[in-house]
Amino acid sequence: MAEFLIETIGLPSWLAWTAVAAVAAFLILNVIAGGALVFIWAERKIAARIQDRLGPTRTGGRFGWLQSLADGIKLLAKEDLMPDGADGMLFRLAPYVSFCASFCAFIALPFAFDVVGLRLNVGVFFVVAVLGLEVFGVILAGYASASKWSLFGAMREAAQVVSYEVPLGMCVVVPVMLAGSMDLVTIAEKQAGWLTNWYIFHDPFTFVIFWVYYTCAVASVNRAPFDLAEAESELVAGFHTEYSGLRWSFFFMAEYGSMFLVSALAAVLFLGGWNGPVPIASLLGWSDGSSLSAPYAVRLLGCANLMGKATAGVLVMMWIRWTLPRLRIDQVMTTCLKYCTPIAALMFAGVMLWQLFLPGGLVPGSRHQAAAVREAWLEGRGDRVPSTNVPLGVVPATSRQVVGVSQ
Amino acid sequence: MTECLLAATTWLLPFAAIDWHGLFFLLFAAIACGAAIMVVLTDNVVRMALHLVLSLGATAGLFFLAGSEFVGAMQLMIYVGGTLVLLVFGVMLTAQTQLVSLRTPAADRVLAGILAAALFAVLVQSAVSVEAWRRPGRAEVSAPTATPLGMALLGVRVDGDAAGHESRPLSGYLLPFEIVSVHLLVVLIGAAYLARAKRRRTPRAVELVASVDPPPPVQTRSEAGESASVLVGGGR
Amino acid sequence: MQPAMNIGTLLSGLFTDTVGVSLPRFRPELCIVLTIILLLLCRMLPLVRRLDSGLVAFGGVCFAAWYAYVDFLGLGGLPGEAVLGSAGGRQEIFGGLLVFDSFTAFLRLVLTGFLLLFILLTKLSGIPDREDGADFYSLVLGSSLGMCLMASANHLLMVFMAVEMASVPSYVLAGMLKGRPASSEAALKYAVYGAGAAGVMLYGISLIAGILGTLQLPEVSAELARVMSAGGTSGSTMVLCLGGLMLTVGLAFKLSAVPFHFWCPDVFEGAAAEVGAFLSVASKAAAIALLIRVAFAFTMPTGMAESAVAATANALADARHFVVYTIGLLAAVTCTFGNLAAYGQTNMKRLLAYSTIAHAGYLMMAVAAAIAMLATTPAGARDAVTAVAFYLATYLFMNLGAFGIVALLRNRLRSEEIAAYAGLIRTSPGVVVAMAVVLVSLIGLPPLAGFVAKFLVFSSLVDAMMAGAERSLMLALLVIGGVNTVISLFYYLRVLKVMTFDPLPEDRVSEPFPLVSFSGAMVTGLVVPVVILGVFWSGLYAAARLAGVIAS
Amino acid sequence: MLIAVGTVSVAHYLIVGAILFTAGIACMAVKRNALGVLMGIELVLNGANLNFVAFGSSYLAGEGRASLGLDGEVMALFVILLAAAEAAVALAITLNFYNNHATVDVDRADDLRG
Repeated sequence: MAEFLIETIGLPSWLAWTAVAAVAAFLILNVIAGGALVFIWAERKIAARIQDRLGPTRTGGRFGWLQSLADGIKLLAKEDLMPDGADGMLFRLAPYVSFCASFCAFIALPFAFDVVGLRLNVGVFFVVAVLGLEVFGVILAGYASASKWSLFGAMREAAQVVSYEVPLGMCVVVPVMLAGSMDLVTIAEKQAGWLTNWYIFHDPFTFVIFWVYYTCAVASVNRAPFDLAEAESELVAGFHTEYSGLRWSFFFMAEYGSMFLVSALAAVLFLGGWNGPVPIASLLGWSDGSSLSAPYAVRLLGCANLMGKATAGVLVMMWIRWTLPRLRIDQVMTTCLKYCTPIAALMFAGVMLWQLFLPGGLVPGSRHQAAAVREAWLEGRGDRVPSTNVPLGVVPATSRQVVGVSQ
Repeated sequence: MTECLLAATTWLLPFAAIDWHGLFFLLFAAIACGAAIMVVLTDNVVRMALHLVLSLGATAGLFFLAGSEFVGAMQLMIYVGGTLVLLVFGVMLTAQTQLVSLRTPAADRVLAGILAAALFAVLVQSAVSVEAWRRPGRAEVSAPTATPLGMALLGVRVDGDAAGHESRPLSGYLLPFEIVSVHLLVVLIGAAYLARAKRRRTPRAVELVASVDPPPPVQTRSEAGESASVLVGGGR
Repeated sequence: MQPAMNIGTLLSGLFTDTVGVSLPRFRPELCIVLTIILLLLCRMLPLVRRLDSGLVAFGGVCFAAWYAYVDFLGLGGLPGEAVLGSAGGRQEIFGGLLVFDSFTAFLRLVLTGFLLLFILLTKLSGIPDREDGADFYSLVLGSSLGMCLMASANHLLMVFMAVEMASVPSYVLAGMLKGRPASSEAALKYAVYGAGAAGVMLYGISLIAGILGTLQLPEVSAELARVMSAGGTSGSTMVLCLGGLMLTVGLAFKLSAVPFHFWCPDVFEGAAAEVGAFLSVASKAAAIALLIRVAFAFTMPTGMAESAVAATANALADARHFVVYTIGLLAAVTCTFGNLAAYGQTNMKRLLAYSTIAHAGYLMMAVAAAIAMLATTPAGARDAVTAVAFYLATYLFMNLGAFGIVALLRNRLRSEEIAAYAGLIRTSPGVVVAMAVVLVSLIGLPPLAGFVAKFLVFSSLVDAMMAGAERSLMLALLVIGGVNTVISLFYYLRVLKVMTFDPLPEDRVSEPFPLVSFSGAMVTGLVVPVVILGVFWSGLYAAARLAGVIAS
Repeated sequence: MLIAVGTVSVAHYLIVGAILFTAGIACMAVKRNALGVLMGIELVLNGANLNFVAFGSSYLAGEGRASLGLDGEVMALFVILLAAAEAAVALAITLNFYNNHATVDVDRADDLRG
């Protein structure tokens, strides 16, 4: 897009980059905020149906479509309270920390080929790492509220998130190993084709590890049954007990943003990313197999694909939330340390052995192997061209030269 | 028309040739340094932790800018997301009202400030005095990938041309990669041992030695701020 | 490098190198690693849970010591003169990260031998029991693993990593008695100061690595020579000096050399006496070995053509001067301070802590002498390294003996104060004799092992003086060393005086400590070598000479 | 003061590293809270890490300059790991100290003195 602006319209490159950045930021922000609106409504409806009620019915027609919007207006108008003993700066800062972490992680998330804010060669780890920072918002909120409920909630959260990062990291490494790259775009590309190319169906171990990943993901975004940090029956509302109004809604948006993010990550890592179960685009001849030449329609289709998968993931989380009882903190830790981590480790070893002895899989197909990718790197010194969708922060030399020319 | 537009924007905005790399470097460096200094100046330990998070997060940004994306991501994941959460956890476990803000005596601060300024002056002087380090970077580099790093950790070096000297084979890092896991295991055992609450049923012989045990701890400290910090003046 | 870049060939090359060359040279360490894992497995599996962890650890270390011994024997004619090539059968393993040579082998032998005795001692004195034996021994073994790496580090990454691996478990060991305030305070001080020193050292390493462009220790001398002969701009010299000094801070901390010694007495007093023994013997031996490795890397040309050696050696003259003076001054100050401060001590562990500091000073004198003679008289340098190696071996028995007696007496007297030892000769004369032997050997009086060790150190100083290397500094060190030996006489003898001449306190609650018991046998086993090595020292000397080959 | 195009050099990184290092040392010196001292240590290690990354960076490497290449990155990586281990132990020790003394004030660690 930036090239388009520079070459066709003739904008100076810095302006083009800024424009692209602004558009990308705007889009991501909309995904989070708009997504949150939709998801909150969906959650209410789902909860109601599971509990055999109707849920919102009045605002905006029969299904209460506009309920979330009305809630949002209410929150905006609500008085913003701060407890007396609170640490003012930290109290105000905490929601933004949470929200920013969730938002930043979206930067590296590919929605389709080339539809990615920042293509990093360590995208997987970037997303997981930045998502892990969200916990700081919670901790700060818990501490700054000067309320024991908040503090308890925050401490539980800290313990839980740090623990669950271990099995989560192990699960994430498996697709990385299969694809031979930590680049999310590459990982998703490797799963192009039919349904069977998705990593979840790569072998039995990946199938198991997908569910481990999903469990850990639910835990790491603090959703029920792992929502110890805000267990309302014990801790009032946990870390956000003292928050109200817009600040509270920032926490809420961060939560829904993270839910969407881990689901989208699951989709990219295990469920084929933006590739549908049937390679429609290549069957119809819209793209000749290489993603670069695909028209924008294909990318749009990819976006829809990925969003659909991610939304399905979020809906399952809601389903779980309203079906399962909450775990105790010791059960949460047991799940992590005694079940998830060993299972993830075993499955990791299993996938490794599978790759070693059955590299083509049971069904011979055109699977990419990590070794092949590395070999390509060794021979060609880099199997990919420097990313064209260059980020703002990390400007490789190519674009630095562009900048230099425009001087 | 586009020419006019271009000319107009260039005229309106004199920083047209803005250097994003330099700008982001400045931004991250400012955050890293500012937050680091705030860590020193703040008395409240929770705010110190926040500033530390900012500082180390910005350092991760600097790693990204230097092309070490993997190290940057690891810094975010392990350091900021793991180590610092642990530290904050410790802060909260010990966060009693009188311990949150332990003020340092002013004399210590002044002394430490002078020493730190001197140290900083020496370090900066040495950093800028080496001519080779002041030269700007190469313009032409390939996009970074984590492959050579991964191969190096496996014990195979594939990046021979980067280091410049070919006199001897570069070392692979298989051994430290493996041995550090043993270290982490041992350390984990040690930390778990110390954190385990279980009191022993029978005291060991060594625990009956009374002579070195001090009187029971005092809960409050009213005379806070009298004695010099143990690291500045009280080192014995 | 470009052709045949194929994963298969690369990996198979790695496999041959690692399995065929490196791992056989790494067997003692591997044994230690396996023992750690075995200790934890034993605790986990219900069938073997009753197995005593001390036994497991002892068995594992037996294997490690055996392999260390075999490796050492494999170096060449042990009793007689070595038939090694130059540089002590030097062999770089794991792609140049570690180095295996006679010095490594000797240090490993010392460390594993120490571990064997140490595990026996801890079983007898009852520091770890069934509840936390596995914790204790895995920490000890993990720390020892780091020390073995310190002795064989050949890469600045390994230098830092080995120091961390040796230190971090020791912090926990210092706080092993977790219910006791003094112990947790000791651990806190050790951890805080240690981590700080490690951080400063890392910064120094980064500066050095940055200016030299390498992390490999053997390359350091060549690069240093290049930098210095290229005019040595003031900037790069300044960075090198800064980096060197910061690196010294880290090493000096591990050695408890004087400006960075303050942790030592506190930690020794707060921690259990057994842990004190571990820190004072094993940690010190490894630290000295690392000092020798690092200091040699900066001053001695390694692995170059014969023609380049002389030129490099000349170019490094300034660096050598700097290193010798730094180490020499540190040694002098450390030695004097340690001996003077030991005077006022009333606690036996504190006294031994200051004695440890003082002995680090003697050891560093020998290192300074070795480096001073490196370029001019390799034979003298070899003698100096031999002195260090010999000193370390005898120090093992002397200091482990002293700390062991303190630990075993503590179990009976319920105290570690010197005053509590009053009149001990009346109830348990055997142990007083043992203590006397150990302390006199620590002073360095004939006919005990300590005398031979100290004599070798001083003679290497004389050698250096004769060879005209840093003559004035060596003379000063010799004088300081002599004076210090005299000073140390008094405080060691004061302990003996309390034990023998002071009256038995009325309220003494203690059973006697006869030498005919397991504990007594342990003490005897530690003390007898001190006597024997004082008389029949030629075997150990030959072994130490083999270790000293690295300097020639 | 804007840095002009492509002029970020190793020295810039070194200066930032020096600031982190100095701040860390100062933090270790003045803080009375044991956790504050630990934070100082983290800053020191990060200062060093910044140096390593700068020395190893291919972006910053100029012609004819000794560069650490990949070694710098690997070093930084291991330092992060080791720092995590160290922090875990230091934290456990601090909490143990707190259990025994009911304070994290390092000035109160004065029972042992000779």
